[in-house]
Amino acid sequence: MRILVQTEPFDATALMQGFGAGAGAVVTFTGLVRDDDGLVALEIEHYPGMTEASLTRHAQAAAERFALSDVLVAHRHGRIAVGEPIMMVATAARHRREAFDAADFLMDWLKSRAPFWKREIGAEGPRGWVVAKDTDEAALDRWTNPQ
Amino acid sequence: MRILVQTEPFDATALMQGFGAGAGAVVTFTGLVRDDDGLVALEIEHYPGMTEASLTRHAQAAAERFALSDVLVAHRHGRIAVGEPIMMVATAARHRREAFDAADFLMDWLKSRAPFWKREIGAEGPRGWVVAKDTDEAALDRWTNPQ
Amino acid sequence: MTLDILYFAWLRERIGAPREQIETSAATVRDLVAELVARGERHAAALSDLGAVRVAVDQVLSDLDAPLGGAREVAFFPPMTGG
Amino acid sequence: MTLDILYFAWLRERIGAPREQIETSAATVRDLVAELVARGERHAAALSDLGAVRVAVDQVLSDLDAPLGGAREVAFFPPMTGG
Repeated sequence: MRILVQTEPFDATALMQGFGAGAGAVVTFTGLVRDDDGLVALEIEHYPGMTEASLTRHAQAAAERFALSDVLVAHRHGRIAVGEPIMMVATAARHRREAFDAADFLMDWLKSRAPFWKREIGAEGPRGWVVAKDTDEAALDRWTNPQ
Repeated sequence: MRILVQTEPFDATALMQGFGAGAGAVVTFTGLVRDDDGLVALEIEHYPGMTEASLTRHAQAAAERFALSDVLVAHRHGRIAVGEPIMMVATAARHRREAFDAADFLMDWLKSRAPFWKREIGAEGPRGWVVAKDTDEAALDRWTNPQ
Repeated sequence: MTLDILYFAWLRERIGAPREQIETSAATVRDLVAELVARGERHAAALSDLGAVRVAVDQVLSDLDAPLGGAREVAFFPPMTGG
Repeated sequence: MTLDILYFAWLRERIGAPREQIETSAATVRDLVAELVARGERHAAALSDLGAVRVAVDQVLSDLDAPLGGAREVAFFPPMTGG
């Protein structure tokens, strides 16, 4: 298991080196800053200490729930320019269903339970804080209230 | 869109270079040969011509259905040693749900509709052909018969 | 008409060849199968359990009732196991 | 007891500081919020809409009724928007 919280860009290739050795299925998710409405960058604030502890706890929970052989979460904070990766999740399992579901679950959890807050930066300067979406909350509910 | 069908190992890093530029979400799935029951390698046979045509058609279908900005499918054939990647799917979209679902859909389709057949190779030599699983058929049905 | 018939995986092994060319006037895949089965033991054995056989006509997945008018290539193979 | 109070994102901006240390005998988060609101306009404004505020006690997500006995650090922040 590997948890990275950093301001620097991460090197996905280096991170994935040897990841999932022995597994049958590896899924990665990468979130990037989209070029929306003239956005120049995102600025991400986080809660040092709580961030690392909660990412570790939830990566472990995902590993147990989905029988993962490996899991990785990397998340940046600070200023991140349009086009750059913000975060990455990787999961390794014997079969594809578990690898997909674990990555999906970790993303839903990260979106609304990990202590990160985003602010948009335009050419004119900082804009407002990004407001949490109800759909993110609903997405997380899927994992506790299966239909 | 990029479709690769080849015997050589593929370089995931090189393939992913520039993939999904402008997207907010990139998902990759990699399938690897598992070290099951003393397996040494898989041998994959395919239907040259039909393979490329059907992979292209279904990558296009996934791109339309899930509004992908980019999609990649790479699949090897011939002999593939334990631990090596067999195939890879990558999807890029604005949001994570579409990128996840498109990769998931393409994998379900690949497992039971792309013209590939696998044979297991043990230390003692070739074993039998891998039998198609009912669960793979059921997985594909999810996309035509939503619950 | 002249048809290229292709076989893959264990169907190829049972037939003993990856492809053959035949002259046929079969109207459907089902008619073609009947002609092939009549060719001898290997063909009969390979095509005995049609529930375990998939077919593509001109590289498009098809079924036993598919018409063969204008077709150039018919392939028989087991259910696919890719990915 | 002595508590470190942390603020993030727009709560930090409205309070005007990322953290402060206070002496309190508040039994629950709700009691603590009442004490903080009484400190002045900035605190009152930042904590006026508790539906839009999340809380962590000793770095674990919590709620207004959580007891503070033994706690060392309480953080207030908006709903998270990570990933």
